[in-house]
Amino acid sequence: MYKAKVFITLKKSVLDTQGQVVQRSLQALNFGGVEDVRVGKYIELQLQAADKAAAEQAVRDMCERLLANTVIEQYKYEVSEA
Amino acid sequence: MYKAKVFITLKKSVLDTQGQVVQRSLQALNFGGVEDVRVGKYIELQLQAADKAAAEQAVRDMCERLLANTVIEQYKYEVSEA
Amino acid sequence: MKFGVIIFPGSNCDRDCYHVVDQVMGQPVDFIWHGADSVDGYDGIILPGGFSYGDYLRTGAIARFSPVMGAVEKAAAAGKTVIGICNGFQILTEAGMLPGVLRRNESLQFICKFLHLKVEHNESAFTNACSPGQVLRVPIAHGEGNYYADPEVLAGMEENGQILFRYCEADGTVSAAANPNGSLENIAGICNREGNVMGMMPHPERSSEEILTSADGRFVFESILRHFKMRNCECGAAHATCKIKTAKCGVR
Amino acid sequence: MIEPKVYREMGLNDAEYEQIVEILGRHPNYTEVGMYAVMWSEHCGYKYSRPVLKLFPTSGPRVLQGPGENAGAVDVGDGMAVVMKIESHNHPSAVEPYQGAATGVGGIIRDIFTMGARPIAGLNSLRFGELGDARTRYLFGGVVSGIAGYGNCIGVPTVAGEIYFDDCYEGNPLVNAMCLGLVDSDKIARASASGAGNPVMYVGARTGRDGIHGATFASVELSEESEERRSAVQVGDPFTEKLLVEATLEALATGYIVGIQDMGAAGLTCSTTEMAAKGDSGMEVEISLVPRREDGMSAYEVMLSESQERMLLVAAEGREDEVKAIFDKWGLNAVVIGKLTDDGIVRVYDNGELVAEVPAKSLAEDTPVYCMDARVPDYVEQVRCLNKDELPQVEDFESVLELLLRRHNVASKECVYEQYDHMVQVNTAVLPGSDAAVLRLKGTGRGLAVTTDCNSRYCYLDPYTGGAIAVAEAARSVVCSGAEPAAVTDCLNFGNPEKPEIFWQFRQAVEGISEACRTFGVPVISGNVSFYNESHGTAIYPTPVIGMLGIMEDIERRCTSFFKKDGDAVVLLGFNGPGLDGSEYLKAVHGLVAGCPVIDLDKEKRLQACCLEAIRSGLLASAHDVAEGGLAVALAESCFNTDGSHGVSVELSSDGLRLDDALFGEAQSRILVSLDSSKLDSLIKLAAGHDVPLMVIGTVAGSSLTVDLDGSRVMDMKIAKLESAWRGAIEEALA
Ligand SMILES: Nc1ncnc2c1ncn2[C@@H]1O[C@H](COP(=O)(O)OP(=O)(O)O)[C@@H](O)[C@H]1O
Ligand SMILES: [Mg+2]
Repeated sequence: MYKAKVFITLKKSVLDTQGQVVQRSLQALNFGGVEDVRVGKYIELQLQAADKAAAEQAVRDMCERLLANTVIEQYKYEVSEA
Repeated sequence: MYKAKVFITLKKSVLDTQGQVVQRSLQALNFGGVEDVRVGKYIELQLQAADKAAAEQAVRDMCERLLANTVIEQYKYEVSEA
Repeated sequence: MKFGVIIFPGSNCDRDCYHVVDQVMGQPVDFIWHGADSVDGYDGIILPGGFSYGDYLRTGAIARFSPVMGAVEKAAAAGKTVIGICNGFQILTEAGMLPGVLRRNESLQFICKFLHLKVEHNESAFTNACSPGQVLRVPIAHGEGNYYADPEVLAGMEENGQILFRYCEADGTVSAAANPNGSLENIAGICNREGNVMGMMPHPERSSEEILTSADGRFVFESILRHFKMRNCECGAAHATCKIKTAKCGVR
Repeated sequence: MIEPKVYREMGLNDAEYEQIVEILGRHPNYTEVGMYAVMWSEHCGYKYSRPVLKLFPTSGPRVLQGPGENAGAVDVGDGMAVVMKIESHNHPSAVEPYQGAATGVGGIIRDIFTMGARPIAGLNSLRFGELGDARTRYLFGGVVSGIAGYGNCIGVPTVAGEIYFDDCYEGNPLVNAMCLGLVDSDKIARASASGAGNPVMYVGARTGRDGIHGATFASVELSEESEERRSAVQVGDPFTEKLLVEATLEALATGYIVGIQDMGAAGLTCSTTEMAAKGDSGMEVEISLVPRREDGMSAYEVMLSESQERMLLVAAEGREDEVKAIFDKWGLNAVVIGKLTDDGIVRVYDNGELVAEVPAKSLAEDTPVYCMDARVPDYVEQVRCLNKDELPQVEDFESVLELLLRRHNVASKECVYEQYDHMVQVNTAVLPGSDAAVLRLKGTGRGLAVTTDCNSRYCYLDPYTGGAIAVAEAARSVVCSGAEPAAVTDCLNFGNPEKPEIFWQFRQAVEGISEACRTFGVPVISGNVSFYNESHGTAIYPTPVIGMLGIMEDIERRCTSFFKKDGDAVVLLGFNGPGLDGSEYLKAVHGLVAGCPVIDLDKEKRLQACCLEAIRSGLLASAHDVAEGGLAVALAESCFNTDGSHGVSVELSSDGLRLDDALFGEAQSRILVSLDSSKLDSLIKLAAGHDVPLMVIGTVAGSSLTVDLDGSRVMDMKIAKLESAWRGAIEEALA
């Protein structure tokens, strides 16, 4: 059994409106030193796989096919034994 | 300058329909081994702080006050020097 | 012209589209369940608005894997007319049947209101009943209608006449002030290269009867019907050529 | 035997506990006490309000279902019925505004489709503190997006509502959600279960620990402690509910469903005992069969959980598979968890072990009922004396008008309703922004008008009159759109009824509402009571919100509040009089909440009859209820037409009133109308026939608002400037 953590963010070239709004709100709350906020998705999943490499391959496939829209999003993931 | 990664998920006791829908969809796409999907938010930010402890404190405050809705969400974070 | 309106779990404009095709346009229409594996026998397929699969993950991301979508792709390849409205548009972009993506509105809020659309050209299957540059009054109702496509993709779309509608002011001026959601180039509706698959965020079905404030949305449905009639017309003679090169359609 | 500390914490008193022991002939176990505690809470059992609610007139020729079911129903012709109800979700929204408001919408929609009706429109009535306060802005934003998030997704248009701001709501905002549905009159489903042996089915979302004690939570005052009872917060999932709507309506259409009840407050406890009680039945359920999403839940937790998007239904014996197949198709759980019996007892088993055994009626019907003391609050005498002669006269009426238009209670709510999908289902013939929303009834040529109304400041000054005015104003809004008032649903928001002063307010308001409903011939068909709206021991203003339905015979004759064309005559229809009492002007300019609002219901009735006839005979181009801000504000609002603004010039005479009263007073029973001047004679004749006074006060013209009062010009303002003040005020406050 493996546990995967997937991080999906907008590509750097795409404007992250939500991140900007969060940044402004944080500043308004007196968190002065905050710069460059980016808001994305965090997906945790458990999966069965033959080995770690297979698990990683599966997670990559999931990202490409469903979890991320690669026109505007990029993804990273971490897989560990669970 | 510090870099923080914040992971926000629904509390275990709160229904994560989004996670369930994604799980079913992955299964339908023949990712058979997938169990228990949870979908949350991932926030990356840069911040100025006196030291790492101060940065961590600031991030915790941000989570409590704005980033997470602690009535139904829980958060984790990682702070590193950037 | 026989229409099919697809019901995805969470669709909520399915009945509205059905109503307009049936009651306003007087055409035969059926609902098609998302689990169906065929759309044979339909000349026009409508992917209605709503929140398919609760808009989870991304709008349209999950619905696009519905069994019926394979059949819709085949129908599109065979030249059948496919119309995605609002969530339907989002599904079509996720499925790769239309270029680009629809991102969250710049305001991060859902917006429901009447606004104006400029018809870019009337040489498509979806606008041929309009006059060139006509301004339509049609409502939007979405949280994620902020159109984006990579620059090269966009350039190709412009070139091919694939941009059909842009948000504009009442007098037809396409301005930043008239852009409700941050859409690139004020884009509100587009079609594919072949000219038979269309997606638009505004709701023509909500503005096809006078009693609903505006009947301008009817121009879209009338165009579709007119195109269908032309294409199936025996005479074949005096048809003007379509700007979308590969399509066989023509307007008398 | 249960420790007093335990049952008291659940909200039962010693006498109530004794009563339970007597009913059962033994001590209840923990699960049973929990079940009694929720069912006997005010929220479910109406133990304080029930005797008072009897005052409402509830019958009429159109009424198909009065109070007592999930929602009321009225005949709207052509074999169709409209089902409607309003409900509060105040306390959950104070703790978690987004989810609180969202689940409020989800809950009221369930009440509607449980009746077999397709939900066709949502409304909401909201009250907050002033937007200057940061937490209020947070609550406001959360509530509005919660309503939008749920309503938009499920595809029920949110077509109307109201929003008020006052300090009295700062610690205890009000979130009242209303829903209407449409059903064939002979297909109304009911929450009554009969036929021993019929299977009991659980359908919809799985059960978790959320919302345990939601009902009792609604029956206590908000305090820091209650903020900690956060497990009471339920989380809504509109996607599941959308599937549930479709599956339920499909299942009901088979005719295989005998009875159906949503699981709202008090979850399984409420649905099992109420359905059994209504059908004179008993019921046996095995709760280990209940689909769950958390491990290790006790019987107590399963029975009390308020997880959302669930229903309980009783199918005809042998038809459970057909019913299940429909829910399967929509991807929803549907499980037989028990069956009906004929002994009137609800028995709950957990893995075969009997964990509760209670007579259904003892929980659902034989709730303890209390006749509470009522006492006139001390403040009343004080606030009612308003010595108008001591009020300083203002000089600059122009700035007063602009100030009033900017007041958040008066300003445009466009930035809110644009976040709500108000057009889905293609029926909205008059969009939000006019007095009442108008929906067409497809295929009939007729329409419905809907609105909610309540001026709680009037209710604070005089709950009786305030209650009556709320009904009058709702009816007036409906009439201004061209419809005839047909039915009321009410949401009674008050403080702690155990305080005699609050109970007095409550009873007075109900009496006032009842009298007005009787006068207008409009029955109350459903409603909801929300008590304990207090924070730090201070109650909100009494806020009995009236939701009203009107029926329009010819939808082509619908009317909006906006001036339509230059040259039209502007007429004030109705009864002028003093109206500074409780007015927005008095509060905004003089900082006072004082006086005695008055209404003459007979005059009001004549006015409404006259206006309705004028609209039906096609005389009027516009009609607008004169309310907060008085005539001056009504004039300005009528100018702000989204299809293109108009100007107006009027000449008024003060007729013995103070000048500020003539402009900004809120005397009741007045409607501002405009019409083609060629029709003026007919209107004058018609008004005379109804014995309703009328004043021709001016003309629609130009791009300014000009007012001459007693011969001298007191206002000359550009519409564009006024309109942007009015449209932008709330957004500015939020920025
Ligand atoms: N203020 C009221 N006016 C009229 N009817 C009311 C009022 N309060 C409650 N009712 C009626 O009492 C019944 C029970 O209401 P409620 O407990 O709110 O229902 P639910 O179980 O759906 O939450 C309903 O039929 C409702 O219409
Ligand atoms: Mg109910």
